[in-house]
Amino acid sequence: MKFAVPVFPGSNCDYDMVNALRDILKMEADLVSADTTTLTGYDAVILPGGFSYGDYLRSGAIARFAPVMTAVKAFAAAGKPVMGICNGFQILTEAGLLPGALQANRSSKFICKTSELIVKNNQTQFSSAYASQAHIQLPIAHGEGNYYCDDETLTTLQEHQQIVFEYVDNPNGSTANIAGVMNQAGNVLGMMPHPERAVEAILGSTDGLGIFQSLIAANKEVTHA
Amino acid sequence: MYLVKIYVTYKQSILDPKGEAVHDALHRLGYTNVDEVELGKYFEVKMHADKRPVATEVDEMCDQLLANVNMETYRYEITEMEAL
Amino acid sequence: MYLVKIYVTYKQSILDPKGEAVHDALHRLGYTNVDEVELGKYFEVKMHADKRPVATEVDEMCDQLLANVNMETYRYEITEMEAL
Amino acid sequence: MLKQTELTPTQLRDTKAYRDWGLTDAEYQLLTDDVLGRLPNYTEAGLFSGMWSEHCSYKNSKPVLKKFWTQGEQVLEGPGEGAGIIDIGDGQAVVFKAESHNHPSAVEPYEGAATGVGGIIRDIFSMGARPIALLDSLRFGEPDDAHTKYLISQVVAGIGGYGNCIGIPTIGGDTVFDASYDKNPLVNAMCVGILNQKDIQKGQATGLGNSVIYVGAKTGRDGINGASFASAEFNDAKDTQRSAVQVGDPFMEKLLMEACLEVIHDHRDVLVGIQDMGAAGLVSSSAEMASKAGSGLELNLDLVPQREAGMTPFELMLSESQERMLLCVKAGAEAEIYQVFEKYGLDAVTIGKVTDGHQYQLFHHGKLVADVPVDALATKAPVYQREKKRPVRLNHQSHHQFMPRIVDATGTLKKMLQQPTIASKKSLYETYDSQVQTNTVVKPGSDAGVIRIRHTDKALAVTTDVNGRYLYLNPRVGGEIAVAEAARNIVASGGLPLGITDCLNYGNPEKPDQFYDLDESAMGIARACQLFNTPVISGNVSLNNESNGEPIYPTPMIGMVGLIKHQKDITTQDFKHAGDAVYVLGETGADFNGSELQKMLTGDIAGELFDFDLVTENQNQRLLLRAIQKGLVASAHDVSEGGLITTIAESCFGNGVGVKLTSEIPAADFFSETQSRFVISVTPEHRADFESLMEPYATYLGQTTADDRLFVQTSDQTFDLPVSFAKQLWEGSLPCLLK
Ligand SMILES: Nc1ncnc2c1ncn2[C@@H]1O[C@H](COP(=O)(O)OP(=O)(O)O)[C@@H](O)[C@H]1O
Ligand SMILES: [Mg+2]
Repeated sequence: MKFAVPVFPGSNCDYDMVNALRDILKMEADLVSADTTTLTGYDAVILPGGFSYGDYLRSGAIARFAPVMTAVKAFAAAGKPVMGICNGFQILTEAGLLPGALQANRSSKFICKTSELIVKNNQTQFSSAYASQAHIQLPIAHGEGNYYCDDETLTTLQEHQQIVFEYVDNPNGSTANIAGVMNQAGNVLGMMPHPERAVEAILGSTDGLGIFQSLIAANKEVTHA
Repeated sequence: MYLVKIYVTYKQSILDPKGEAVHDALHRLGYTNVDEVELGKYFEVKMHADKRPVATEVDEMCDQLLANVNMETYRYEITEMEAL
Repeated sequence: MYLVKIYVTYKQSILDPKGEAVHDALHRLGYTNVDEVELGKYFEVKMHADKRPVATEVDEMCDQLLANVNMETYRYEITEMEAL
Repeated sequence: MLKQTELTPTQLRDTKAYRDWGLTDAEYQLLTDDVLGRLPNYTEAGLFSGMWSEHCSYKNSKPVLKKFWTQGEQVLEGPGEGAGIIDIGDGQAVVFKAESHNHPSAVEPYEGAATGVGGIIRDIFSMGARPIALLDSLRFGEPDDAHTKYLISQVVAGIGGYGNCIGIPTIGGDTVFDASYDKNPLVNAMCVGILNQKDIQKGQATGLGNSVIYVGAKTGRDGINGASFASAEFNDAKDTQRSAVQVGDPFMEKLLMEACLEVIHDHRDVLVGIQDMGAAGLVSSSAEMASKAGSGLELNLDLVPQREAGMTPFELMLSESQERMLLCVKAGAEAEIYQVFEKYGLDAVTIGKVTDGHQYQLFHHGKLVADVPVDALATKAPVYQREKKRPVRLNHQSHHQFMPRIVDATGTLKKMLQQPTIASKKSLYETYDSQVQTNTVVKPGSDAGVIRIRHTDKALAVTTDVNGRYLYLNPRVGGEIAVAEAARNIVASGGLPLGITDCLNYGNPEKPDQFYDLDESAMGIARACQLFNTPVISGNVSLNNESNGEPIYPTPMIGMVGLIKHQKDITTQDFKHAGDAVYVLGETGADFNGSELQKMLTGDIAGELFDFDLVTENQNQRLLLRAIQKGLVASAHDVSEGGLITTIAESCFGNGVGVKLTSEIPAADFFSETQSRFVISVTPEHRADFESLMEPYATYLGQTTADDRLFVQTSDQTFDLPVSFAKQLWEGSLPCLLK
C-alpha cells in the first residue's frame, strides 16, 4: 500500500508520519508537495500535523487552497481513504471534507500531553483493529483542537456513527468529547490526537498502530477483492 | 485606492473561548461590570479597483478565506482613499 | 448598558506576520489588486456603568489587557444601548 | 514619512550623541584617533556602537571567558562560531548553544521570549545542524503580584508559540522564583542540533568576488541598535506610534531553516559560508564573516529587502529584524541558490561581494556611506579588565549552618511541595510540544530530557541548571555546584556528560563587587568542567541585570548535553514498581544555608554556603553511571532543592508508587541540601550486585510499595501521607498561584 503525505509550508509532523509508515509499518510513503496536482498511484492520503502557513488566520484556512487539496478532494470523492491528523484535521474541516470546525482550546492554551480515548466506532477502515469501546492512549499537541459543530450536525454524526474517537477527559472543550470524526461515506477521517507519535514503545505508547493497521488491512481486502 | 475595514465575529450561539477568557480576565482585574466580551478579527485591507466592483470582491474574499462561514459572520465598510 | 467596540491594531514598524500571510494567500487566490492587509483584533464588549465614566474604564482595560501597548494601538466607540 | 536628522561628524563629536548608543567617550576617542584617524560619520559611529557593545564584543567578559576550559578531544568546534560542536561518534556530532533574552523579555515578554528562541535556533542551523531540541531556563520574581504573573504567562506563551510552530520539541528547562529576579526575569533558551560532520559550516566570507546573499525576512525598523535605541534620533510627532519591538515569525523561520539546510546539504560545493543575523543585525553578521576570513567586503544597501520606506543606512545596518541569514556564495552560483529560496517563497538577494584588502564599505543611493577597516569592527573592540572586590555581603556571613526546628515533619513536607520553585512545572511545560519529531524518549518532568538519535542505538540527555542562591552565598563554589548539578541530572538519566553551554546572567561588571561574582563563579565553573571533562563549547553573557536597584543573584545558567551510548540505559526518576529497594547514594549532612527550607522558614537566604567536594561528586556520579550501564538501576533521581524527602516524593509521583522507608537521620535533615546525592531504586534481583558495586557509598532506606502512602520513619519523626494527596499539592500549587 502506498501513502501520500502532503507537505504544506509550515507542516511539521510530515516526517514523523512518513517515518512511522516506512520504518514501523513497512509501507511505501512519499512526501508530496502542496503544489502537486495529482495523487494517482497512491492508495491513501494522510494530511500531517503542523502549522500550515503559520496558521495565522485560522488553522487550516489557507492550506485548503493549496493545489494538492483539489487532488485530495478528487481522491476522497473517488472513495479512497483520506486522513487528517491535527492540522490535517483542521484543513479537512476548512476544506469542507469533514463537518464542523476546530476552535481554540477552552483554556486558550496549547496542550501537549497523553490523552485517553475511547474507540467509539470500530466498524471503520480506520479503527477495525481495535476492540469496540477500547481505551487507548494517544498524545495530543494542539492549541486549536476544540471541535465544534451545531446540534443538527451532531445529531447527524451520531446517527451515522461518524464519531470514531472520543476523549475520556475532554482536554480542550470539544463538543460531545469528539476527538475524531469521519464523513458519512466512511473514507475520510480527521482526528486531533497523533497516532504517528504512538507507534514505538520507546516513545511511550504503541496504541496508535491500530489506526494504520486497520487502514492497511481494509485496503488489502480491496486490492484482493 | 480603497480602504476596506472588515469585522469578523462568531455567529450567535457559538461559544467564543477567547472572548470568554478575556471576560474572565477583566473580571479578575476588577471590571465586574463587564457583562460580555466577544473577540473577533479586524482586517484593514488596502486595495485598488480591478475589473469587478470592490464590494463583490470583498464579499468573495470573506466567504472564501477571511471568515469561516460555518461559525463566523462578517461585515465591512469600504472607503475610497486618495491614491498614494 | 453600553456596547463598546474596540479596535486593536499594530503600531507602525511592527511586523505583522498574520497580515502578510493573509495578503499572500489573497494573492494566490487571484486578488492581486490587494495591496496591503493588516490583521488586528476586534472586541465587542457589553458593560454597564459603574461608579466611573465608561470611557475611563475602557481606556484602562485597553492599556492593561486588551492591547499590548508596546506594539499595539487601539481606538474604540461607545454606544449606549437599551438595558436588556 | 518619518524624517530623521543625521548629525554631521562634528555635531556627533560635539553633542556626544554616540553616548545614547552605548559608546563611551573613551571608545569614541579610540575610534577617531587610533582606528580611523578621522571623525566617524553617523553611520560609521553607529556600526561601531553595535559591534563594540558587550553583546557583540564581550568587552567586559572576555578576560573572564578566557578562564573557561574549552578543550577535550571530543570538541570539534569550541566557542567562537555560531555554536559549539562535539563529536558523538559514527561521523555525527551534536551542536548546541544557549542565549539570553532577558531585557527584551522584561519589556515585551511574549515577543522577547519568542525571538530568543528564534535566535538560538538560527545559531544552530547556521552551523549546518538540524535542530532537534529546545530547552528554556527561566527566573521570575515571586509569583504573587500581577505583573510577575503576566510576565510568566507571556514568556511561557512566547516560548511555546515559537517552538511549537517551528516544530522543534521543547524537552526541558528549569523554572525558579525568587524576589531577586523581580522585574528582571531571566529568559535563557538553549537549542540542540545534530549533524553529519561533513556538513559542518563556517560563518566566513572568502574568495575575491564571491557574492554576499541576504535571505529571509525583510528588514524593518525593529529593534534598531538593540536596547540602546535612542528615540532622540526621531523628531516626528508620531514617535509614540513607532515601536522598536521585534516580532517573531516562526513560520518564516521554519521555511528559512528548511531552505538553509537544503543549501547546506545539496549545494555545499558553491556555499562558502553562512551566518545568522543576530544582535547588531546586518553589520555584525557581515563584518564577522569577512573578518574571520581576512577579506574585505562591499555592500550595496539599496539591494537589501526592506519592509519600510526610507530606511537610512544606520537603520538598515543595525536593525534586529528577525528570521534573516547571510550567505557567502561562489561567484556565478547565485542563481542556483536563488532557486532554492524561491521554492520556499523566500527573498534571496545578492547585496554585495567579497573584496581585496580589509575595508568594509557600504554604498547607499550610489554614495559611499561607510568605509572602515573590517577588523576594527569585528575584533578590535576595547577589552576591559574590570576591577574586582570581594562583596560586603560575603564578609559578614555567619559561619554556622541554619538549624531548622521541625516539629511537624509531614506538614513541613506538604508546605515544601507547594513552594513555587519546588512545585511541579507541568502546567507550564505542558504548553510546549515536547514530542514533535518523534524522538523524545524522556519528556519534561524527569531529571533530563532525552532524545534518541534515529537509526542508531544512541540518545542524548539534556538539562539546564543553576541555583543562584548558592552563588549568592559563595560564587565560586556555587559555580562548581551549577555544573555538578547539571552533570548529576545527565548521569541520573543514564548519560555521560559531554560538554556545556552557558548564559552568564549577572549585574553590572563596572561595579567591582559585582564583577567579583562574575569572575569567581567563572573559576568555579572552569574547575568543575575540567574535572567532569565537560568543556564549555558555547555560551552567552547578559550583564546589567538588576532588580529593585540590586543586582540579581549571580546566575550562570549551565546547559549540559550528555551521551547515552545505549538506549537501554535511559533512566527516569520515577519509581517503577512495588517491592523495589530504595537507596540513597551519598552522605547527608546538616546543610541548610541557601536551602529552600531556609527560604521557606526564614524568608531569607543567609550564612556561609555549606561545604562541597567536587571529587566526591564525581565519584558518586561515576558509580551511578556504572550501575546504570550494568543494568542494575530501575530509577534514579538526583537530590537538589528541597532535599532528600522532596526527591523521594517526586520519585513516587510519576507512577503513583508508595514507599516505606526507615532512616537513622532526623526529619530536619531530610530537607538538607547536601550535594552529590541520588535516590535510586533497584529491583530485587539486582540488589546484591548493586550493593556490592555501591559499597559503602549507598544506604538502603527501604522498599517501594503498592500502597498510596509515602511513609518514612526518621530518627525522630515520621513523614506519612498519601502519595496521591502529596502529588495533588505539588501539581496544584503553580496553577493556583498563577491564577
Ligand atoms: N521552563 C521549563 N521548560 C521545560 N521544562 C521545564 C521547565 N521548568 C522545569 N521543567 C522540567 O521540570 C522538571 C523538573 O525541573 P527541575 O526541578 O529544574 O529539575 P531538576 O531539579 O532535576 O533539575 C524537569 O524535567 C525540567 O525539564
Ligand atoms: Mg534533577
